Amino acid sequence: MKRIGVFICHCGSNIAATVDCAKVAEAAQAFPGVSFSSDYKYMCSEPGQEFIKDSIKKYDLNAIVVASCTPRMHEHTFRKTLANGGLNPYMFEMTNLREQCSWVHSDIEKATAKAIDLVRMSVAKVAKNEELFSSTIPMHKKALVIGAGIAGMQAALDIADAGHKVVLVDREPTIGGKMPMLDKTFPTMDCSACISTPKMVEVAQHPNIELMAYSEVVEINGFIGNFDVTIKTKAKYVDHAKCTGCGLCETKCPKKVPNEYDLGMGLRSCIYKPFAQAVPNKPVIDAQNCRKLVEGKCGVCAKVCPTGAIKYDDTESFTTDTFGAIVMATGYDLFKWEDVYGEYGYGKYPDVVTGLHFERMVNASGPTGGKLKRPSDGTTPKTVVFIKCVGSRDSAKGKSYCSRACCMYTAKHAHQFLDKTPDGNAYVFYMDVRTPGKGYDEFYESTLRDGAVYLRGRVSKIYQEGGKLIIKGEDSLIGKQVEVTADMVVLATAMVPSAGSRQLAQTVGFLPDLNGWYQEAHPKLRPVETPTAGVFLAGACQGPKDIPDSVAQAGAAAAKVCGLLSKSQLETNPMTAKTNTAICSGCGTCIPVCPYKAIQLESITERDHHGHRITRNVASVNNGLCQGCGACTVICRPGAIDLQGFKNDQILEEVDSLWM
Amino acid sequence: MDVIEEQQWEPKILAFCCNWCAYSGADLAGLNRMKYPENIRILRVPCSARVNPQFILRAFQKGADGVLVAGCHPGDCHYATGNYYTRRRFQVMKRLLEYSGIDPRRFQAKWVSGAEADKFRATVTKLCEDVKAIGPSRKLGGSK
Amino acid sequence: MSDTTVKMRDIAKDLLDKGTVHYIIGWEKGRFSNQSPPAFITSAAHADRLIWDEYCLASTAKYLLDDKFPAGKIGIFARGCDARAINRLIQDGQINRENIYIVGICCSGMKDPATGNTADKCQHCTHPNPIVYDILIGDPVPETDKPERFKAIEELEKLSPDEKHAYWSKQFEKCIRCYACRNVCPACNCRECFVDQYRVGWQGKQNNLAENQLFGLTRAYHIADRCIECGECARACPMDLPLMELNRKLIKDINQLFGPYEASLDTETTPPLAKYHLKDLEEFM
Amino acid sequence: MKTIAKSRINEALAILAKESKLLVPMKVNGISKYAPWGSEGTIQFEEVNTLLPPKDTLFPHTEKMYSYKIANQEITELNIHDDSAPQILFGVRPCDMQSIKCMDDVFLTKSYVDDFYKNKREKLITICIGCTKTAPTCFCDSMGVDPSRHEAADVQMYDLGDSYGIEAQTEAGQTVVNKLQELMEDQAGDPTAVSCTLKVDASGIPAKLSTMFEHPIWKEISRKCIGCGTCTYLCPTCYCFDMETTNNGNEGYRFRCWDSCMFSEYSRMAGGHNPRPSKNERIRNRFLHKLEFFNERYGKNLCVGCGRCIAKCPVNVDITLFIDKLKEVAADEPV
Repeated sequence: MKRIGVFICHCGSNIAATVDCAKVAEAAQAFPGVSFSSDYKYMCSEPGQEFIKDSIKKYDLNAIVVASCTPRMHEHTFRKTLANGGLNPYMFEMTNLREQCSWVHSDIEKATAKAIDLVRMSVAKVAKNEELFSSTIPMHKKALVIGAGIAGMQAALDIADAGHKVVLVDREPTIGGKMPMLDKTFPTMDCSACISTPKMVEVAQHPNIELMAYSEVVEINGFIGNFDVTIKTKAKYVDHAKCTGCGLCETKCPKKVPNEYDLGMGLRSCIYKPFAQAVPNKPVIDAQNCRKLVEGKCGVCAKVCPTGAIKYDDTESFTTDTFGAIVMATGYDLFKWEDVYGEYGYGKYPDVVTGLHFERMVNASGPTGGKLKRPSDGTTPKTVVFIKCVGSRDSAKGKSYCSRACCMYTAKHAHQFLDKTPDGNAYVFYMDVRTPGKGYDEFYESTLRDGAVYLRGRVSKIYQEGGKLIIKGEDSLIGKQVEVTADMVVLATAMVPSAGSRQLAQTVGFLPDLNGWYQEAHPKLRPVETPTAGVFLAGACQGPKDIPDSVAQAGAAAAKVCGLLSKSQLETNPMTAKTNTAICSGCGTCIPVCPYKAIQLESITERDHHGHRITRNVASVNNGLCQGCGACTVICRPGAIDLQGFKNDQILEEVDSLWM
Repeated sequence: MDVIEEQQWEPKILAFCCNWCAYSGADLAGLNRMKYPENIRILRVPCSARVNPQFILRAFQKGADGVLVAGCHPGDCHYATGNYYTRRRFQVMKRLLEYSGIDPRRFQAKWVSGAEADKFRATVTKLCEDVKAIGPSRKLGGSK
Repeated sequence: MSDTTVKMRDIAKDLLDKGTVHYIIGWEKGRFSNQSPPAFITSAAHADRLIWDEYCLASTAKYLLDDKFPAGKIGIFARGCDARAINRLIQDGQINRENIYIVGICCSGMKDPATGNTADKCQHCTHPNPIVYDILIGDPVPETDKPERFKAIEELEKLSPDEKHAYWSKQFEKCIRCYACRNVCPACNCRECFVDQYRVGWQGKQNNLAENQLFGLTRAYHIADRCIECGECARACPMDLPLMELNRKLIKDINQLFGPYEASLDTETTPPLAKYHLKDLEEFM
Repeated sequence: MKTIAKSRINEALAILAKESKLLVPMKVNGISKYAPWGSEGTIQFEEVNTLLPPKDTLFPHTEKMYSYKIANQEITELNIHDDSAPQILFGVRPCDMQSIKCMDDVFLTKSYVDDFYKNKREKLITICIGCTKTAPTCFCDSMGVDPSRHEAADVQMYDLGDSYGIEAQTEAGQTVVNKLQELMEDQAGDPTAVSCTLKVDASGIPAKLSTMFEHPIWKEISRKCIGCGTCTYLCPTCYCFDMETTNNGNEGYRFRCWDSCMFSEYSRMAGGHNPRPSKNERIRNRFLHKLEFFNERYGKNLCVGCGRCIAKCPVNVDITLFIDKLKEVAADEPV
């Protein structure tokens, strides 16, 4: 039997000016189950809390309702008061008389009547409250970082530096991601590889980091503190334990194929490292093209390898490990403009390239040795047109969002081009110039001073004529059609989530947003968390970002991970879903509804009414994963799965109490 | 209900508000001292997906004059996907209520973010006005 | 005796003789000529009790719930509606496909025992041929989408709120809460129905319009995206409540709101209320 | 015999309705039942028995028993509910008249008197009409009921073609008949004897059943039962009920309402144990109650042969087929 205490707070005059608190307390005295009811000036004050604790003893109360401000403010305070007063902190309900009654109404009589109703609801609910207890889950002090671009590397280094073990996984043969492909970074124009490759080495050499290149996460089970992860390492056909990275095999390999790292503009052998400073600095064999693996002939690399590291019978391998936290750092890809932009030629003009092609061309270690050459004939372009927002801010053909980095890298490209080509002409077609960032606008201004011509308008057509590209567009500032004859066109293509990131999100157990970017738990207050506890975001996987932002977010994610890993165990929120196995029929309808993959079918063995042993399935909720949203409770027709703290009978009582 | 009673009648409207958006939107309306009718009774739930359509049926059975379900905007759900289910459930439920003779204006589901104090105020004010215009609820299975 | 009856008996004998199944669920004659209730044949010697005629109205599938952990395979004669009911039970995790042997029967519809006209439940059948079976009797009957099955619902939708209220009040006043609708329904396969949970208090036990209607609407909502339109609920109702007018309303709306969907044509498709699409329609939010 | 011309029956009903609530067989809203005379619907004097039995006149589906008020956690008011008022049940069929006799046994005899029932029963006048035709499902004469009359009725009526023969059988009945004096004529008339087409041999069944509690026949006949309450709720004699409280803050009331032994929830105890866990036990209980237990306690069958359950069972569970089958099997012989 419940003995409920009701405490009506005046909150000075905040509540008392509009609600007759004494009258509410008097009305509450008559509610079923109420043993004690009183009003008080400030419930949250020290004496107010003492009053509750004293009343618990004096009137032998076992459930408490405090009617004061919003529970979002003081629910926690009063739960602690109950605990200090010897009650289970969950034998508590709070009525919001301030934000949702006194402050929004002015008629005292009506506000008081409403206050009485609201208190009645809380009393009706608390009468059905049950004691709830937190449990603890162990924390595996090891982090997994998926994706080893600049964000993933930074996060891994920060976590590792804090003294925690990290496994860093990347699906490419080398870590580093896209940053080492770039030539210079804006606005400082320092060499991109010069600042990213040392990080790669640092990662490789860090005692707390285990690097798993050429590997992919294939399965994740479990929950915060306890993620069981299966990682597949692809077949390399080279025993990296034996390989010294001497590179002899690469030079002797008879077959050359386009090099992905140079976007197909250069060639590589079939046993290869993506680029010279790759980490690990050891080759893998491209099984699709290797003659030995495809046709069974050749075997040159094995013959020349001084250490016998070539292993044609290598297979993919799987490792499993348990992690306390996961950082997603899967980065971005470039929008496939060739599929939709017919006005730019659907990719059929070789001299229409993307910004990344441009980066490789102007890079001294790139396919052209740093010389800008037209892909069509190798001549040096004199006039280059840059087009921004190709796929960005174009909801008709591309994406509705802004890709954030393009304004700056286009300015950088124009600057680089003009720097390398003193008599060159650079035209930039743009919609807006967005340069919010330290030193960014100054950089853009300097590009203008370099002579880049910015034309505000979209390009409507590109076509080829006599080895030249004709670019037709509009200069919307003067309201005239413009036509530029150029040698080369560079497109600032939109960033899109990297291939496979949606599937990976599903493996982890959360859903990306409409554009496929990983959704942060809250856009303002939890920008590096995901809806899945213990999984964090770093870099462009969350949305388009430049390098400084990616690095900053990686650091933030690492801080969150370190915070988690510094604990040896986690206390769970007891207000989670719970199955009544007597009622659960194991239909599993709740399973797909759970955003946290917290529900699984579990088989139980019991005796049926006739005494026969039967084994049947019931839904089982993982308290570590469940966040207490209650979506499952509604899909469950018989209410076999219910949300503690917001149970069906509690809510029904609240509803009923309004019409007594 | 006789004429005098009907004149004095004040509707009672139940609003299920999700803790993270609509409930905090209502709190913000309070912080801003916005005024709205006293007829609203807010019931806090963690997520709009916790609101079982049976609760709505129950409220109408007991005599609710109006019911509101308010949660985060799609895409903003604290629990990532809850309100997508809410959206499906209550579109179906609203049509069923209408089909069984409950004036559809009596039931609303709205997205109200934690920042949209004014949308909260406007929503409940409008619902209250609508319900007042329709008159006292005919309980589910009952008479007016 | 119809060809189908002969084949049914032969197949049943064969299955029971060979021990493929340890019993088989079909139909037999009742006391009156317009009754062909379900029958459970446990040995080949009794197979000749089986009958196929125009009064085999009752569903066979729901009986599978009585024997969720069978000692051997259960044989079952299944028409289109029974086959969908079987899928329903499989998808809801209640029975195991491996435990049943389905003898499909292509069905051209049953008669109402009282009037001799086509039974209501068969009039709007969209899947007379079983969609899942191990062996099939008869030639497939032509199938159509029967969009006219929503006609009655459209007519009701046109009524004013007061008229709708009056219509449904008149219906639910009759309800005696015998729960025949629930007990014949293959989508009602909970271990414990919400109406029986007095401690939670979903549903009052009084027989009055409010409680009856609460029950009717809740049940309709519970099976909203899982109803296979077998029409058993309306057939079983001793008070002739037009229950399919509730179920079809929900089916119609779900189809309209979330795209065409017919429940239990397979056992994998997630029912529409257990999933969502980011770009779902928002009628009023 | 005293008679009233069928053409003047409405005048008779008008007289009866003056002082009492008058219930007559009618089809209301598509359902035939006993409804207050004057309700919207069609009167059905010429038909067989109604779909809904008259049992709710004495034993309502939901019946408020007492209401209470609480203040300061104590009961301050307790009101026993009594809404009994004079009622006339007109045109009740012999089978249903027999069911009232059965319910009288339950609620008024063997040292237990149920006041709620008693108050209503004492104010009830029964006017029975003999059947002149039967439905295919009627088998009352196999259960010891004479389809043409019932001796327990206050007034017995006979359908004589153009008129109704009327005989008062009790004092209360005589008072009612007296009120109709001016409408009555004296006329020679012989009530037609009628006999049910459906026959079962119920002789010796109670004794045989008493040895058959563990007989495999139960499993066989119960298999097709779907466990709904149709048979019990349409049955004129099923009198099981549940008691519940409806709380509304500081006031509430206790009510009883029909319950069905066919529901699995019916026999489930607190804690989950169910002594009748499957339909096998539940069907057995129902049939044994109808044909054995009630006989042992009250000396008559609790089945009156009205045939409603046979007509409406969604899967044709048929008590007459069961009785036939019972004849075929030996008490200790497995089927």
